Amino acid sequence: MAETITFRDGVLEALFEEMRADPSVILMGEDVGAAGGVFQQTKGLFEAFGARRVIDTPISESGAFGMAIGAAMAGMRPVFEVMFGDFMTLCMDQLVNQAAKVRYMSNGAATVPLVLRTTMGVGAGLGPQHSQGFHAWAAHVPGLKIVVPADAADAKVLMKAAIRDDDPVLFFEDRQLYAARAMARDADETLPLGRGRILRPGRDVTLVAIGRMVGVARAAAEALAREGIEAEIVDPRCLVPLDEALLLESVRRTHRALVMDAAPLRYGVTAEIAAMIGEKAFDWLDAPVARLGAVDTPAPISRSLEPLVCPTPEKVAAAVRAMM
Amino acid sequence: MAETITFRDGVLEALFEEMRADPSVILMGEDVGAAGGVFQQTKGLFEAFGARRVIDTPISESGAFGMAIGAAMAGMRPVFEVMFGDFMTLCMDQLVNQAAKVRYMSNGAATVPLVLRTTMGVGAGLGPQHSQGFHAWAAHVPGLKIVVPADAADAKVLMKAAIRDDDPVLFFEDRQLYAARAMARDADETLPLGRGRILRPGRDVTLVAIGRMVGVARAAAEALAREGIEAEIVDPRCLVPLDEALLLESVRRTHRALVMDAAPLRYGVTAEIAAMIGEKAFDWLDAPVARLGAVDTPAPISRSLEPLVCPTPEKVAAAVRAMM
Amino acid sequence: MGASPKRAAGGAGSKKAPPAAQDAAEDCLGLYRTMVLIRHFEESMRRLAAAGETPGLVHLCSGQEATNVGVILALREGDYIASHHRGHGHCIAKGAPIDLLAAEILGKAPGICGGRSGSMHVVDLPRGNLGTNGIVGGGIPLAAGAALAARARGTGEIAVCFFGDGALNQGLLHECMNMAAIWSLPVVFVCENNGYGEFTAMEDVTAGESVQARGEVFGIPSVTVDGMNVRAVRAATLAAAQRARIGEGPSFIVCNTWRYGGHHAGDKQDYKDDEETKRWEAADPLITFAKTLVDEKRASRDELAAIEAEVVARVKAAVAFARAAPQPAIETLEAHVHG
Amino acid sequence: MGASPKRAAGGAGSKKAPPAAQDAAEDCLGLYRTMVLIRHFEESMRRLAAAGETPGLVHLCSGQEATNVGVILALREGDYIASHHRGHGHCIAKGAPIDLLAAEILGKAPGICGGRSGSMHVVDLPRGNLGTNGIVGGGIPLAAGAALAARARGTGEIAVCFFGDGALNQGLLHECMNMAAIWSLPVVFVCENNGYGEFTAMEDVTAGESVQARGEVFGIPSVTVDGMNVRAVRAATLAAAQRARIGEGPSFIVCNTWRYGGHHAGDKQDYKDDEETKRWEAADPLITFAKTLVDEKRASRDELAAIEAEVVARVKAAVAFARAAPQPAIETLEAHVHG
Ligand SMILES: Cc1ncc(C[n+]2csc(CCOP(=O)(O)OP(=O)(O)O)c2C)c(N)n1
Ligand SMILES: Cc1ncc(C[n+]2csc(CCOP(=O)(O)OP(=O)(O)O)c2C)c(N)n1
Ligand SMILES: [Mg+2]
Ligand SMILES: [Mg+2]
Repeated sequence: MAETITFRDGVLEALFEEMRADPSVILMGEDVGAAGGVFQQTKGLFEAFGARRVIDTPISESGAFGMAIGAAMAGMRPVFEVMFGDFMTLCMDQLVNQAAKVRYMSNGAATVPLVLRTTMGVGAGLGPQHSQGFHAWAAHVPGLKIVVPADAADAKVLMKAAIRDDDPVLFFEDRQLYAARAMARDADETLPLGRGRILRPGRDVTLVAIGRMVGVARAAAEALAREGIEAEIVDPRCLVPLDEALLLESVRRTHRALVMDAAPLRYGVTAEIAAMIGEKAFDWLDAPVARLGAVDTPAPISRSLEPLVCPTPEKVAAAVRAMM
Repeated sequence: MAETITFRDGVLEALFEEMRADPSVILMGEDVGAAGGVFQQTKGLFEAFGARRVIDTPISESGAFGMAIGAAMAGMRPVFEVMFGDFMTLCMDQLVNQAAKVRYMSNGAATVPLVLRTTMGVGAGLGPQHSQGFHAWAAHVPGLKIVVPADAADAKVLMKAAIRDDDPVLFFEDRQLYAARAMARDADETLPLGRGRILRPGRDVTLVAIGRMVGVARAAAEALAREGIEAEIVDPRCLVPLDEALLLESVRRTHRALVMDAAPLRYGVTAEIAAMIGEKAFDWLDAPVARLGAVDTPAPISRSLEPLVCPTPEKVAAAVRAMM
Repeated sequence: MGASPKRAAGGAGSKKAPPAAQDAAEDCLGLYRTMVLIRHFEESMRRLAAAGETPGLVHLCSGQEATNVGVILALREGDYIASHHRGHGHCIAKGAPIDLLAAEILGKAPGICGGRSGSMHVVDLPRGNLGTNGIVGGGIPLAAGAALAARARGTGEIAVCFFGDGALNQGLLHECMNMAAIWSLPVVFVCENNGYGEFTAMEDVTAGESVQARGEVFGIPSVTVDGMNVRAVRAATLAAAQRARIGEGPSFIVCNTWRYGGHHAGDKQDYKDDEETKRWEAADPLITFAKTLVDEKRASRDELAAIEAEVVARVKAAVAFARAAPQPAIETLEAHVHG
Repeated sequence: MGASPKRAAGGAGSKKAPPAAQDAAEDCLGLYRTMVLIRHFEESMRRLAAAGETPGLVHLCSGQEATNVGVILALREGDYIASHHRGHGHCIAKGAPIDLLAAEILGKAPGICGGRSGSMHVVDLPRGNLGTNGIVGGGIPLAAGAALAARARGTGEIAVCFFGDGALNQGLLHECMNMAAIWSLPVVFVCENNGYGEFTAMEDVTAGESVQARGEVFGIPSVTVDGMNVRAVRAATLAAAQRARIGEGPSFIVCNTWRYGGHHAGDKQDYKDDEETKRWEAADPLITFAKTLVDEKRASRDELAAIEAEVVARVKAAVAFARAAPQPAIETLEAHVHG
């Protein structure tokens, strides 16, 4: 019987394997070295690969990320860690005006094979400046690829794929998933970016979920099943490239769709997916494409308020019932 | 007969009037002072109000914008200019983690009454790093208000409203509109943020357009009218707050909607508006909500490619015909 | 680790430190009381954090009381401060009621920010506090901007920003120092240099021979003081504040100090060296100042003990208040996003 | 305006400049030829811009040829450079074929980047050019990162980043200097200080007495040279490159120079003072180096004139090629966004 690993370890194993296989893979970030990462997410890498490949940066997100881009242009494959997704705001210029555009600007002659890895997620009382995920921003920028893994096995395979990809890939890790376990996959299993998966088949409604929302969708689907409603769960895994074909195929069977995300709803990623489904599966829809996201507020720390921020299984189930 | 003014002068008149009326209004930016702005958009302000109120900053977008926020918290009403929207990437941390959240974090006790004014727009051969508009990003951040004016008269009234507003307002100016003229409005006319307008009534399809897209929609509507298709043009003016009621009212009459924007389509603002209409006007729709945006690439400079980037009247008309 | 040219060992400031003699207006028992208050408050928070009662991350400033108090008690009412993630001491010194501060840290309704913001995001504008901050360096431009506003109004206030040694490497600091210098803004930059940013030693990530030079390069009068000595900190701040008020522009004060409890409540601090820890603990700002007060016959041991007892009681009451306080009402979730 | 302590007037470098004597490996006619080539190329571009043939904004480097050439001709093949918005001279010195560069600036299909990127975004990686850049300061971390990569590979290349005086106030520069210093990266920071950022005088927005000190504060060996003197620039670069190659880390070179044509092609330059302009024009890097070559009997006036004539012909041909070249095919619009 295969053993299970945590999400945290899934990513870490991917790093170990890719760093062993390819000397051009390096890791940069704050306290990723001897300290092993503030979430223990880089434990052992420093001991295994040394200070030249596992680089503790100063608190200089903008400059350090810009250097990762330069290193990528010059032949490295850096994995750059932004401790909290909220601090990605400090890297946007380098990300958008350099990393995303180098391939295009050079007419294909230069590439930026790097991974920007960051954490996100409301739910640990961390509050307004330590809970955000900006996958919606990144997905809007031509030239970037966006991965939001939902479990340990996927985290590992997708991180490997991201490292091997020749384009800048953003890899969003929900901290609430770090300790969650899943069956490990084979060390040499790979998966191209842009391929989604159906996690639970169902005939009545398609639940489109990424990252942590996959677990929420599962719980909702179980509750709905007890009422005779069979929800199909589709995890696109990547926001760019988006597996439109899989999503549309599902919705054309179920005739209903609910798209969910853990970041604020307004102008977030559910909008693109819902609009796409609404446009391309219009004739198959028996109900409007519904969306659920976080409330459009900063994240409060208080224990009475924080649990109200993100979609819950109850809210998902209620939204589905309202569509039937 | 009222005289016409250019878009550029509309904003400038608003600045003159508000700076005269309220000594706490200050202007900060690069070369906004004696040089009068690189687009001549701040001409005369320095002479009228002096170096203490019209402040030439170093090329330090991040720090200078952060200072504007601090000044706003301490009682000023700064208008902060980011020369090209592409450089807003340098202000995102201050914008998102400070400006947008201060009111919430202080439980309403502190406010950040500032305007971040920036330019955008493909079309002058400026290329990948001088053509972008990040209104989609800003609209996704709770706590910010987003204005995209479409003509000179609106530019003036909306800039005045933005300056008087107690929240951080982002004001996106399409450089392609700077020289366009419209009838001036009365000096004391005001308009609350969040109120859209119907620019052309029509029974067959609703064209949702902001900023420069309004002109594109008009040209398309004229062409379509010659074929007997009457398009209604709705300009929401603000993306946040969004005049949902007006949009829905229109679509429920026309039964068709096309949403357009001049920024890259994917995960852009058309997605939210289309998804919202798809959800809330579902039963009234005779066709899928269509969207048009810029191609999902960086903006090329070449004269053969650049005109292909953004929606044109021809593309809009073709998309409408396909919906009928 | 150990002594380094960039950071004076054992709490001693560099030779450039101003003399730490008592000034006329000094309320020495007030200084002492505020430091003791911060220490007891922080140690209560440490216990609450260990008990799982504080949502999120809590960064405590025990050991840094002299920098908090020495700077802020040299300011006037109406002056601004901008703090950072290790900011409870700043809030208290700037006048935040400790019961409401404790309630905020616990995420309770009567908290200074309604219990929604917590330790890292206490915005207390009525007391001139632009906020603790979850973004390293985030408060720096806020203070510089408030200084710009104060100067524009001509009402004479000044602003102080606090930041750790970790923020020395944020480009934002350099941008703000440059602007403060060219515009002669009434702002004081205060680096609370405790030798570490999270688990990384300052020396490992910070180039150059001197921290103070990071201000001097912009022509900003810069000084390094013993951050364990409240009088030294206060004297440097008074001089800087005076320059700011008369239009002579910004100053930079580097306070060498030490965070007893590590990065966040619960940090095991394996990365620290025991010898170094002992040296710094011997320079404890409360113990050394108490000794000075007794030596100078400004207070007896009994009087100081009485102050401490009063403080302990206040902190106890504040914690009890905060623990008993209700959670924010769920209707407030979306309040105050916009006006 | 006029002379300032921050920026040597009339093109003279500070006393710290290394001696500008000729070094053994110097190919003095190569230096001259490349400078003349840049000048004629730029003046052609100015005419094309005035005629409306260049899409977007074009920033010309006439007057700055000695910094472009003095630095880049001191490098080895395989070394990296990162340039900025005023970067044609860097591209040419690094070996870009001028016909393809002209085609790129005109947005034509055979351009170095397929004609889609233009003057501000010429990425020419096969020649080690990480690109001109539309973002002030944007190239700085790219060069520092390329230096990190070169060191990791152990293949001995170094990297140079060019930036203007305007970029001195971008926090990014300070962050990168700090990291280059702590990691001893083989990178050379080169400030082309032409006294203005757009229409704003450097002194008005840049604090501190010395530009060079902005590197020194990080412990980086820093020097100020006469940026109108190609040999002085070359000598400083050779010294810096040597340090970088033997693992001694980064250097900072401040080149005082002058942009003849103002900010962008078409700038009327009302903000400049005529006296100052005259002083700088008298220090023209081409004229002064030509005189040196003749004085030292390395070339006759006629030989130099022949070089110039050959260059003029090459530029003319390149411009003709670029003007005649086709526009990019519309099918290429969405090519190379992703791999
Ligand atoms: C922009 C940003 N980057 C990283 C972090 C994570 N972080 C929080 S505190 C800290 C260390 C700060 O060190 P220092 O400034 O020395 O303050 P100290 O904790 O020592 O008081 C880091 C890296 C953050 N909050 N913000
Ligand atoms: C981040 C950013 N801010 C502003 C600009 C607009 N801009 C382009 S060039 C320039 C002046 C740059 O001055 P300097 O660095 O001295 O270079 P110079 O033009 O003098 O060669 C400015 C402000 C920009 N391109 N990027
Ligand atoms: Mg520290
Ligand atoms: Mg310049």
